[in-house]
Amino acid sequence: MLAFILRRLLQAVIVMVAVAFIAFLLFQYVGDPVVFLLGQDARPDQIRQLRADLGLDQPFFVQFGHFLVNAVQGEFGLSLRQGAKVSRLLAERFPATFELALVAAVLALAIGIPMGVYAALRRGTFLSQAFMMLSLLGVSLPTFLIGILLILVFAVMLGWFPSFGRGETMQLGWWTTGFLTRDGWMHLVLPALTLAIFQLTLVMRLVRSEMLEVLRTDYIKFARARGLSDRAIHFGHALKNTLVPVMTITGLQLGGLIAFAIITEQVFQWPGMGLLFIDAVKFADIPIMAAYLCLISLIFVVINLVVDLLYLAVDPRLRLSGARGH
Amino acid sequence: MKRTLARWFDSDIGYSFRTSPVAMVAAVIAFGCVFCATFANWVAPHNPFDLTTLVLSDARLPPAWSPEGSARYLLGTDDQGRDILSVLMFGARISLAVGLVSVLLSMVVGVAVGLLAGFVGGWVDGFLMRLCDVMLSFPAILVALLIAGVGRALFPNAPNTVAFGVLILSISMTGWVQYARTVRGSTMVERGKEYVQAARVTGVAPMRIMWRHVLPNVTGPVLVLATIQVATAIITEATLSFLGVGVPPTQPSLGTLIRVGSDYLGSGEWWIFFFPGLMLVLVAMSVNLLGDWLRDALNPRLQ
Amino acid sequence: MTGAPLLEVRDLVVEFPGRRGTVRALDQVSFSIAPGEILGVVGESGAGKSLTGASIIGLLEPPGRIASGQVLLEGQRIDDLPPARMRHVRGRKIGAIFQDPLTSLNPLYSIGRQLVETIQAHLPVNAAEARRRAIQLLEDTGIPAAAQRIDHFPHQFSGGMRQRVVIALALAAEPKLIVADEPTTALDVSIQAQIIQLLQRVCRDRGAAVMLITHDMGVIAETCDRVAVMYAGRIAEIGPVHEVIHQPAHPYTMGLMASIPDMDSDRERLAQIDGAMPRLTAIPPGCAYHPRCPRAFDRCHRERPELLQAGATRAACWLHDAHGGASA
Amino acid sequence: QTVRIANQGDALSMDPHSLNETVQLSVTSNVYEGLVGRNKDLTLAPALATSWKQVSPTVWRFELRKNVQFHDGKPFTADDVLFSLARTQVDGSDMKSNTNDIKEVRKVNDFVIDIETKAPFPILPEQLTSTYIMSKKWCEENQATKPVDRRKGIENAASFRANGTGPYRLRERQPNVRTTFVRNGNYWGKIEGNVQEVVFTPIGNDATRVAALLSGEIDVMEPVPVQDIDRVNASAGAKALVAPELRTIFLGMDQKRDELLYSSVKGKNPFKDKRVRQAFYQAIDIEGIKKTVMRNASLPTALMVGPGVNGFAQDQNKRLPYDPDAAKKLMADAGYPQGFEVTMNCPNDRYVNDARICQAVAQNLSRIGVKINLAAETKGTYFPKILRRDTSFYLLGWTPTTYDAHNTMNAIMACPDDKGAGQFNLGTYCNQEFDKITRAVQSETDKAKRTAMIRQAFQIHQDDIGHIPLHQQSLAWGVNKKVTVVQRGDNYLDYKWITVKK
Amino acid sequence: MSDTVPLLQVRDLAKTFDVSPPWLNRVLERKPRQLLHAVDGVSFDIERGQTLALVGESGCGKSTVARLLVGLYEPSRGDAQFDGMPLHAAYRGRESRQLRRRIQMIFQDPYASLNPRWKVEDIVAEPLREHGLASGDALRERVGQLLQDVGLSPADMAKYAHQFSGGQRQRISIARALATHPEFLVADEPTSALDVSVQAQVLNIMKDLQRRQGLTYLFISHNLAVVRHVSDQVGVMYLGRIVELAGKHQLFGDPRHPYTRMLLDAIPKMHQTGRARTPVQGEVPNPLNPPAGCAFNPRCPHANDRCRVERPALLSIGGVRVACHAVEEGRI
Ligand SMILES: Nc1ncnc2c1ncn2[C@@H]1O[C@H](COP(=O)(O)OP(=O)(O)OP(=O)(O)O)[C@@H](O)[C@H]1O
Ligand SMILES: Nc1ncnc2c1ncn2[C@@H]1O[C@H](COP(=O)(O)OP(=O)(O)OP(=O)(O)O)[C@@H](O)[C@H]1O
Ligand SMILES: [Mg+2]
Ligand SMILES: [Mg+2]
Repeated sequence: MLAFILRRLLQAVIVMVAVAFIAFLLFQYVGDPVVFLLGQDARPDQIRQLRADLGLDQPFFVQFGHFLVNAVQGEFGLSLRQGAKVSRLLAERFPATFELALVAAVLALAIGIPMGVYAALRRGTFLSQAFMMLSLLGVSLPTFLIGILLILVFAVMLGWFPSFGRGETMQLGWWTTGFLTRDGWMHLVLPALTLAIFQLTLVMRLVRSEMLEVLRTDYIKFARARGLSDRAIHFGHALKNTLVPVMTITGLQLGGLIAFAIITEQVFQWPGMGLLFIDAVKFADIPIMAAYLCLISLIFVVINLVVDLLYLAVDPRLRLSGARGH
Repeated sequence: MKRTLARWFDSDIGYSFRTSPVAMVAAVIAFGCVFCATFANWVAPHNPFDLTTLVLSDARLPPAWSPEGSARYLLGTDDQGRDILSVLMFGARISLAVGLVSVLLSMVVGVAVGLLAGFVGGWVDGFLMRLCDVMLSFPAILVALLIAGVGRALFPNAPNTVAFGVLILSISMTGWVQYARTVRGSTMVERGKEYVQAARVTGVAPMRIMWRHVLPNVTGPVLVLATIQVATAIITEATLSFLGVGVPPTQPSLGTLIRVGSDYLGSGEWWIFFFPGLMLVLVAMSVNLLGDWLRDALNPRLQ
Repeated sequence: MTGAPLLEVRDLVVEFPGRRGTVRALDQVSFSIAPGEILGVVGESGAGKSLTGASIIGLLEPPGRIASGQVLLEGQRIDDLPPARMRHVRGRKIGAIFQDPLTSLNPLYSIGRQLVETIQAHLPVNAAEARRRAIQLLEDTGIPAAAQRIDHFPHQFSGGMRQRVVIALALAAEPKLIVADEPTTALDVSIQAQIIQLLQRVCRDRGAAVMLITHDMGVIAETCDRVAVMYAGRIAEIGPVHEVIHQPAHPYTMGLMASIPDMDSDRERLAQIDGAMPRLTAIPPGCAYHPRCPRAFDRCHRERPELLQAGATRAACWLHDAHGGASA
Repeated sequence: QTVRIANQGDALSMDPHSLNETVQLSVTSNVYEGLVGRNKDLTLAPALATSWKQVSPTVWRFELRKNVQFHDGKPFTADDVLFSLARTQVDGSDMKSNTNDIKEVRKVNDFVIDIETKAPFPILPEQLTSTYIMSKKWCEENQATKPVDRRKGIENAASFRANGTGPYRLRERQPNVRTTFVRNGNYWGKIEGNVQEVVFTPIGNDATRVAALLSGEIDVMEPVPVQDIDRVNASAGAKALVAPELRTIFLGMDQKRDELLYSSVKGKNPFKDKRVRQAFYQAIDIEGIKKTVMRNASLPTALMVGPGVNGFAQDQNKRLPYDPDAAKKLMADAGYPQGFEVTMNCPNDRYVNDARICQAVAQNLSRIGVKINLAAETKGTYFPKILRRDTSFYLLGWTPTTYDAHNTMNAIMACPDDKGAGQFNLGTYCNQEFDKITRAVQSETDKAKRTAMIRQAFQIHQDDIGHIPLHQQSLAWGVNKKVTVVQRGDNYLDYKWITVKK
Repeated sequence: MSDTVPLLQVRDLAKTFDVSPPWLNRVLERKPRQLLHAVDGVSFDIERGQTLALVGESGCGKSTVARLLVGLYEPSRGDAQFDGMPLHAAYRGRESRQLRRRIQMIFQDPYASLNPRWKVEDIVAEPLREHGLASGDALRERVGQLLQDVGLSPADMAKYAHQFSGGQRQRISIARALATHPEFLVADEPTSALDVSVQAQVLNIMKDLQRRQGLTYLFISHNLAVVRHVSDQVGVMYLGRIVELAGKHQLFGDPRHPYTRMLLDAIPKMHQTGRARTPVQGEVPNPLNPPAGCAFNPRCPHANDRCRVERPALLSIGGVRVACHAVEEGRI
């Protein structure tokens, strides 16, 4: 088991280094920070000087080495545009995105799983058909469309919820939270909903199809043959087995939530990392983009690690044999 | 042709198709969209990509049935005076083309990688799957943004059409992973089957086995994935257009149209937004439905 | 066998509505099992053995359905029970064992949990008592150190052990009837005999009747009291095991018996039945076996034979029709 | 009273010297002040200097205001001015161009300074309006003596905190989320408005910003997308303030290369032919663009500067008539009866409806056979590209920061040289006579003579059709009806002039 | 017949699988490298036109032997001579194609061994195409002929595998195996997935073919009754080794090795209804951790101390080759 965790960690490190490399590689080619820093009226010698100062004249791998060493320390330099430490900018923005993604994830799971279970167990009923149709709509509607429509209806026409921003936040150390005020929650509703809808439908469809698979297995049939109650079969046996594969996929999806937040944040002016990233892309703010990418993959890796550990907790087959599952 | 069609209609899939009204409706819608898109040049009342035919003063006319509407423009016009109905067809053509081509591309790459990983195994498999992990940690939108950015930076002078290439590439970049994983899984299963061993005993070369034996047997899940991904790709393209890294504005896709339209949502010109949105949802939904149906139809356990 | 039958199946018809009309997978199957009796069911793959078992425990997979006929347990109809009531029959009155012990157990729960759960679903006992019983059951089925192994998970057992656990589970609520659907096919040759013996022993000890579905005539021969031979969804012959094996009355049974390689005699060629069992969608009129039957005559093409008394057994064959039989 | 303000973007830093950009300067102008300020009508107003005069052609003397305190209570003196002007010249400062012409700053006494320019420089006071004064002591105490230098990777207190002399002090700063200001009780001047607290929020998405205004979540916002002006005006609680901006939008053409980079014409450059440029000019239906694209929120122009800029002359502001037929003929005369194909570069998020203008232009030009390949892209990639002069046909907008025509002439219209002239003359329009006048205007101190020279230069440029001016776009601010603001033509928002009705 | 050289001579053939946990686990959990001796030194001969059957419990290495012989695995040790040439060198060398033509295999599962996407015609023709033995009309004709040989009709060519019953499918795979006119056929449990009635059909065909074409079989099964029916020689395998190798009549008439006896006892006797047989006692040992000495000793009623330490060699005793101390010592 230790070996299992270690191996996952090792893989995580490899993934991270690869991501860092890609990030670094890509940003070598996006825009030219020198032009941006010096403005348009730079003379060639100034440009050369700045290149030297920034270390942009060094061999590729030396640059990458520096990048890695700094990245490990969370150090991505200063934002080219904002002149502030990237790590601080991200740290400021992280709570907003995290809280948004968290609420969206909880929404997606808390609504998606029961809906999926229902749709699987009551296949063919009107309600489950309706769920399926809705879920289709959910995957067919682009997120930004949902966001715009929600604002139009609930903020402008009905005036129930605010249309932008995080509202009042409280400071807990370096963490700002909107969870402690009513205003914060009100502001969270529309963006979280927007972000959750797509994931929700995915979770629902996934749970449904996995559940249907599990319901066809021999051990469910055998459980029926033993005369267990439907409750015990569906929620004791089937659901737990369903959740094993669902876990992996939702894990991946949750990582995706953070990235999908780009669009939601854009629409709702949610002061999170996604908004920062989009701005950074517009202005070729390389350090921010690099740091964002690395952070995203770190989150992804962490989530995956957690999912793996959950696996260990849920599936006894992995616990003892440790190594490869079957 | 007629016979193969008849045979298809008679086959299991054909049967499950005939008995699924949802699939039929979806197919009709999808086919309608594809038809209008493909033959937009002939079907559409105007050619919105031909700037000479546009009349700026006709901009933002409401649909024909409203009082200010003009009969010339059934669904009204957009902010450049383009006929919405025509631009829908042309836009759908771009969206569909981007969707189809990018799915095709990711399919080819993904299937090749998946086959290789599944069939060869060992460190090749390990390496390719780690690669997939890396790709997975970049969500599609993100990669698309990056590639779009890089593409523009690398080829700043490329003609407009390169934007399509960039879009397609960026959507494919994340798309292939799913194929690779699915195909790898199926390949590992197929590889162990006795018919593959029989071919090996006969002395058939591994590549040939992969190509002739294994590949046809993993097409089912690939097909299902593909349909669903077409929808995803169309939506991704729309989202990218929304974020401002889509196709050129003179040749708008559905996504570009929606983004443009959303600017006018508040000012009462709802039709600029509504019809493209409806079309996008219709296309995505019908393709999704087809994919769902195909998944069930190809699942032997559900037959 | 005298006395009221424990299980009685009357004219059972199972249908699958399908694309080319409805498939009749079981056609007028009737038999009964007395308390404590072991009935073997043999027949070619696809003959409908498993379906019969599944209909009895009410676990036909949709869209399969019982189209007509009755299943009676201790004189009560159980085929039309509402699901909630049927649940109390399953496990409590009828236990089931499936072919593959590997997939019959939920991999995520310890066997103890699965046993306790089953016991508590049917018997009014507390958790401690249920666990005690569970350990007892495992011991009865020959699992060494049951008290320790009860908290192990299925994957920690070997195939034979798992099948023992499955048997323990089937017996957990002391059912009167066990439906065992190919309980040993997935197991090793040398374990097979152990499992069959175990099944035989525990059922005898507890007075449970068994419906044993298998391909293995040898197992049937040494275990069963009576045997039913199925062909294309119908019972071809049913009767005491010795008679069915040694004086089969139905040509199909004869062919079947003859095609089994014999340990004691040397033959260059095995007797074989030419052709294949018809698909359920294309069952010929009359006797389903007539296209392959060397002794078929006119009537076999036209009329479907009932089960007719043929010596000690009953066979669905016109050869045994007292009136107007053939000259054969 | 609290007023909530929303803008498309945020001030990127609170450091007044770190970025030469309207939003940042507008926001920081409420905290910091320059020597010279502006009145509501954009005329010069005394600020930290009470008076100034040219003591010699190259020397200006500024009398400084006494009894002024920075927000932290420290008194304001000549040392602060010397320090601040020097600070604009160091690495990391983006305001170098404003003080480039200064040769030396001398302290005469604590409240008098002399500024010597490298050459006669008549518009120095104008040039100094957005060069804000910081406290020398405060900067030293906070290690902020230089604007943050991105190369060193060290942050700077001045980016997040502010200590100026202005009417409002910075209370809280969350970049891109919210910045709050409170009224400065010790302000030396009068604060006309009644606002106690200002909450500034950036909202990037147009629709969201409008929605927030309409739902009453914000009081003032900028800009209102032109298509939403009517809706804002129609709403119960808000109205749109529309006024012409100083920015002029125009088209530029590559007139230097012998063959265009992106065109179907090979071996020659059609834009070198004035007839082609004129044909383009006359093919553009500027009124149509005004009506449909700009929804009337624009002012078609024939000049490269707009009203309010020194040098603008209304009688000179006459466009060539829109005349597609004449244009066609001109094209035919020039040898392109069938037109040709050319790529047009265009930003899509910089100016009001920029990409749409380009599309409309493309549409217009298609009437005379010119096929435009439109490359519309985000400003982040657009500007680097056209600044490399990697374009054949482009759209640009320009606001003379000094409110003086010379700025535009020098940056946009003069032939590029290595001293910074023609830096944004991306199509390299060159006319030696024009250049000569431009150089003369720079150091001409006589007002009337100077105006005449500008007029002459503009005439030359108009005759050459060096660029195709389109229009001045309008500023459109959305404000709650309870709020009155002063809308400056340069798009600055002064909190001190905001009044909120109870 | 017996004075000619046997077609196949297997000498000390062995196959070891490395089933160690990954390196990291080994290091952390201090687990040693684990080797699984699936086949551990097996020797036998098969004469032309004869059938050797291998029997034994699941996992004893029967299939591994088969796969070694058809070249799906490389042997870890030992080799086989096929018609005088060293088999594995040949598989690697230039004779490989030739060899693959002469040696073919019939698989256990008739459902998995035919590619579901291919028509029967293509399935049967594949070896012919691969070896360039026929093309065009000749190919079709040959395929038709092959199908006829196995009791199917040439009209079946256009069908897909799923349109056939299990027995018919197994015939198709036999037809495929026969396509190249092989001399040696390895049949790995060819009927264990089939019903008795269908099994009879398949076994009959195999026998007929052997008679007509002089085929040599290696027949693998765990069903002793079937083995008795088809084979000439029988090898009993236990945990990777052959424990007894004898002519069929000898083996069934007078089994020497205790394991063989146990297996024979375990066969249900059709003709003694209602009589319990004596099942083999004990569990199958873990092949990863085989018992020391004679692998069978934990289940053997005759085991003594020697059996627990010393591994018995396969010795000729009374015309039979047996690996058992007890037999050698005359205890049984
Ligand atoms: N869902 C279904 N739809 C249609 N036909 C079915 C379905 N399930 C089973 N059948 C048919 O019912 C028949 C009887 O199946 P059953 O499983 O009872 O056979 P069996 O005798 O148990 O065979 P085996 O020995 O292979 O287990 C089969 O021919 C099968 O084709
Ligand atoms: N590729 C492999 N890698 C690792 N171990 C293997 C491999 N193939 C077979 N084994 C192991 O080798 C041993 C012998 O396997 P083999 O398949 O030859 O047995 P068998 O006698 O054919 O059994 P069965 O009757 O179940 O087919 C088994 O313990 C098996 O687990
Ligand atoms: Mg069955
Ligand atoms: Mg095997």
